Amino acid sequence: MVELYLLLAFMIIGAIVAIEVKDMLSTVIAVGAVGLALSIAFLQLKAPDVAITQLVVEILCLIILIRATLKRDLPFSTTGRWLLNTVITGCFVAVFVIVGIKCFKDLPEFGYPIMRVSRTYIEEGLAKTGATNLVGSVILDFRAYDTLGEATILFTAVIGVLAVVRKIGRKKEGEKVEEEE
Amino acid sequence: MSREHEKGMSLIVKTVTRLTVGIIFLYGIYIVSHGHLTPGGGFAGGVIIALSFVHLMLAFGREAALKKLSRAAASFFESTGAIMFLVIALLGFTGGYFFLNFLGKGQPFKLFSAGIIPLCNIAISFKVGAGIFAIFVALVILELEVEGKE
Amino acid sequence: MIVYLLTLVLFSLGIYCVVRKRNVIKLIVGIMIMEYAVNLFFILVAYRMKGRAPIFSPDAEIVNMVDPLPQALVLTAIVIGLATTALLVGIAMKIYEKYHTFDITKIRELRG
Amino acid sequence: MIPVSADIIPLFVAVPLAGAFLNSLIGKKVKWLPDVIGNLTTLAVLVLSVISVRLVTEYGTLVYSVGGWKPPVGIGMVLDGLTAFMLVTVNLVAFFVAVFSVNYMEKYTSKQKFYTLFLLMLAGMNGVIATGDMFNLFVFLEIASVASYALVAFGTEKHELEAAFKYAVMSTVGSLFVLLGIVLLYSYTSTLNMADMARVFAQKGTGDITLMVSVLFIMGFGLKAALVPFHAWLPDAHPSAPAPISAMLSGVLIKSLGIYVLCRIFYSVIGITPAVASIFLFLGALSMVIGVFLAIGQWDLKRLLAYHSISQIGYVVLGIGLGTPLGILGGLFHLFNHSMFKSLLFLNSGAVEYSTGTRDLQKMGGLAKRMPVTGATNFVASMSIAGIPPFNGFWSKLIIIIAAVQAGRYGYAFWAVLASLLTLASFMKVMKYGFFDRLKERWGRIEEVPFFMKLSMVALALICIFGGVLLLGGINQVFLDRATAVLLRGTQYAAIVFKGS
Repeated sequence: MVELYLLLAFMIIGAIVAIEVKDMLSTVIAVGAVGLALSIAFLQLKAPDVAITQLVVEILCLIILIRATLKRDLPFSTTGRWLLNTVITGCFVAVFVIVGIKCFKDLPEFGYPIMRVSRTYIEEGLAKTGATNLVGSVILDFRAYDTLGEATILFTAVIGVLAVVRKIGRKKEGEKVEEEE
Repeated sequence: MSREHEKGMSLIVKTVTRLTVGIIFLYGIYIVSHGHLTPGGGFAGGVIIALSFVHLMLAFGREAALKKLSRAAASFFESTGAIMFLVIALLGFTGGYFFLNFLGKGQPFKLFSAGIIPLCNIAISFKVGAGIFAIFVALVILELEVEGKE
Repeated sequence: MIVYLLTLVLFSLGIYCVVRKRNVIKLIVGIMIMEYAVNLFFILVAYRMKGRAPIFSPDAEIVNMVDPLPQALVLTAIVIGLATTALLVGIAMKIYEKYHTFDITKIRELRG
Repeated sequence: MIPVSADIIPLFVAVPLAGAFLNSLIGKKVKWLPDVIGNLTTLAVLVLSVISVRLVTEYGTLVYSVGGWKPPVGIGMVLDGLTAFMLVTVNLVAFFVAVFSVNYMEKYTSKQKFYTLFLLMLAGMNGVIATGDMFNLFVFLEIASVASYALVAFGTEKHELEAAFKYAVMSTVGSLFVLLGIVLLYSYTSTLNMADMARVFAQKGTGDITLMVSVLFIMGFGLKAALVPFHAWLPDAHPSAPAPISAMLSGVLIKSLGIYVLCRIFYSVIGITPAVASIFLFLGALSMVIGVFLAIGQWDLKRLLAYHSISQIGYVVLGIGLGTPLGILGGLFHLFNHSMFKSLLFLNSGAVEYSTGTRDLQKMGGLAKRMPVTGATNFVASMSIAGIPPFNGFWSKLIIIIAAVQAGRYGYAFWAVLASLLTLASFMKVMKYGFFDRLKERWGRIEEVPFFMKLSMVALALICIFGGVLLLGGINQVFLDRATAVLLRGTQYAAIVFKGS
C-alpha cells in the first residue's frame, strides 16, 4: 500500500501547487496532474473501469480548461496574504482531520468493507445479467435508473452550454431576432 | 490566433493525427462494444470517440472536424441516443418493470450477451460522444468570438 | 484510516480554494479537487485487502473481488463532475466575454 | 384509466424526460411545438400526481422496484403521503409556470432550449421526490441543479451570468458535501436504500459518524434550501432568472431539493434527535428574521421577493423542526402555500417587467389602473404572504405560531409574529409604490399582459384565496394529514416500505 500513500501525497502536493500558483496555465496543468494521479490510484485500488473513465474525462477537462485559459493570463492578487492564507488552510485541515479521527472509528477498517448488499451482485450478478464485467452489470442493469440520470445530466449540461453561449439572450423592444443555429 | 486555428497546427502534427485519429475512433468503438465484458463501457467509449473528433479539430482546425460531424448532426445524434436509452427503459414495461432487462442473457464471455446492457452502452455512447463534441464546438466558437472582438 | 484522513485533507484543500480564491478558474479548479477527493473516498471505501477487480475471467476462478457498487456510483459521479465543470467553464467564458476579466473582485454588478 | 399498481411512479420521471428529449429533437421544426410539448407534458404530470394522491389514499405506501430488482439490490421508488403532497405542489406550480411562459418567453430567444431545460429541471425534482434510494437522490438533485444553473443564466446578460456562476459554485459545493455524506453513510451501513439504511441504523445504533453526516447534510441541503448562513446566492440568482424560472426556483426548487430532502433524511432515515430539531428551529428562526430584515430595504421588486423567500422558508423549517403534529402540519401547509403565493408574486413581477420593462419599485406607480389583473392578483398574493385572514398564508402561519406556543417555545412564536408583521409592512410598500399610487405619466400607455399570462396568474390567485379549504376535514385527511403522518411515523418508514414492496 506504499504506492497509495505516495500517490495521495503527490495529489495533495499537486493540489497545493494548483491552488497557490499564480499562473493560470500552471494551475490547470497541476490539476491535470492530480487527476492523472487519481486515475493511477483507481487502478491501484482495482477499479479499472473508473480508471479509464477518469483518464478520458481528465483529458477532456484539461483540454477545455486550457482552451479557456489560453492567452488570458491575468495578474492575480494574492501577494501579501501568504501567511494568513496558510494559517486559514491549516485551521481548515486541522478541523477536518480532528473530526475525521473522531468519526472514522465508526467506519469499518480500511480494506475490510461490510459488503452486505454488494455480496448479492458478486454472487448472482453473472448468472442474473450475463455480463462478466460486474461494474457494467451494476450500472446498466441493477442500477440502470441511475445511469439514465447520469446520461440526462450530461444532456442537460450540453443544452445548458448551448443555451448560455447564445449570442443574443433577450430580444430588444420591437427588434426581430433570427433564431440561431 | 483565430486565423491560425482555421488552418490548424504544423505539418508534423497533422501527419501524426491522420495516422492516429482512426485508431482512436476504432478504440472507442471497441471500448463501447465490449463494455459488458471488459473495463470501459458506453461512457468511456463515447468520450474517446468524441476525443477523436476533438483531436481532429485541434490539429486541422474547426472546419475539418465539422465537415465530418456537423453541429446539427451532433445534436441529432445526442437526442437520438437519449431517446434510445429512454425507449429501452420504457420497453422494460413489456415485461412489467421500468428498465427490466427483457432480452435473453446469452452465453457469458460472448460479445452478444447480457441482454440490454450492450444496447444501452451503444445508446449512451451516441449521446455522450455527440454531446461532448457539441459542448466543445460551442466553447471553441465562443472563444473565437471573444478573440475576434479584442 | 490514514488514507481516509489524507483524502479528507485533499477535500478541505478544495474547500479552502473555493472559499478563499478570487479567480473564476481557481474556483472551478477547487471544485474539481473536491470532486477528486470524494470520488477517491468512495473507491477507498470499496477496497478489500488483496482484492481483485470485479470482472470475471473465463480462465480462472476469481475470489475476493472488491465491492463493485461504489465503482459504478463513482462512474456516475465522474460524469456528473464533468457535466458541472463543462457548464461552469461555459459560464466562465461567457463572463470573460462580457467583463474581460476572470477576477471576481472586479465582477461585481450585484450586491449581497 | 387509473393504473391500480405502483407502475405510475416511474412515469413522474419518464414523462418529463421524454418531453425534454422530444423537444430537443423535433422542437426546432415548428415554431409552436415547444410550447405544446412543454404544456402538455406538465399537464400530464400534474394529472398523474393528482392520481397519485388518490392511490395513496386507497393503497397506502407504494413501492416500485426499478428493473424488477427488489429494493436493497436495485433502486426502489417510494410513493407515500409526503411524496404525493410534494408531487402535487411541484407539478401544480410547474404547470402554471409553463402556461405563463408561453407568452412571457417571447421576450427571450430560443424557446426550445428553455422548455427543454425546464422539463429537465422538473424531471430532476420529481426524481428527487419519488426516489427511495440515497445515491439516486443525489443524481436527480444534480439534474435539477444543473438545469437551474443554465436557466438562471438564460438571459446571458452580465449580471445574469455573474449570478449564475455564484449560484453554480455554491450549489456544487453543497452537492459535494451531500455526496461525501452519502459515501460515509454507505461505508457505515453498506447499503444505499433509504429504508434499508433506516433499518441498519435501528440495529447498529447511531455513532459519531452520524454526527458528521448530519452536519454535512445540513450544510449541503441548507445551501440548496438557502437557510440563513448559506443564503448568499439566493438574492442574486432568483431575481436574475427569467420570471417563470424565478417562480419555479423560489416556489418549488429550494423546497424539493432542500426542505423535502432534509425532512426525509432526518425524520425517516437517521431519525430526528433533539439536537437536530433544535438546529432546525434555530436556523428556521434565523432565516425568518434575517430574511425579512434584509427584504425591507430593497427597491428591486424581484430582489425583495427573493429575500422574502428566505424568510418564508424559515417558517417552514421552524414548523417542521417543532416536531409536534401541529407544527409539522403547519410547516407542510406553509410549504404548499408559499409555493403558490411566491410563484404568483414572481409571475406578477414578470408581468410588470413584461409590460413596463422595469423592476424598480420607485419607477413604478399606479400600475393597477393599467394592469387590473396583475394588480388584483398581486394584492391577493401580498395579503397571503403577509398572513391576512381569509387567505391561505394566514392559516398556515397561525398553525405554526399556535404550535410553537403549545410546544412552549414562546420565543420562536414571538419571532414568527414579528417576522409576519415586518412582511406585512414590506408588502404594503410594494402595493403602495408599485400598484396603488398615482399613475405616472410614462406608464399611461402600457397594456395588460397577454391571455396565457393572465390565465395562470388568476388560477394561482384563486388557489391562494381558497387554500384554507385544504384544512377542512375530508380534504385534509387525504392530502395534508397523510404527509404529516409520514413525518410523524419517523423511522417506521423502513418497516412500511419493506411491507409495501
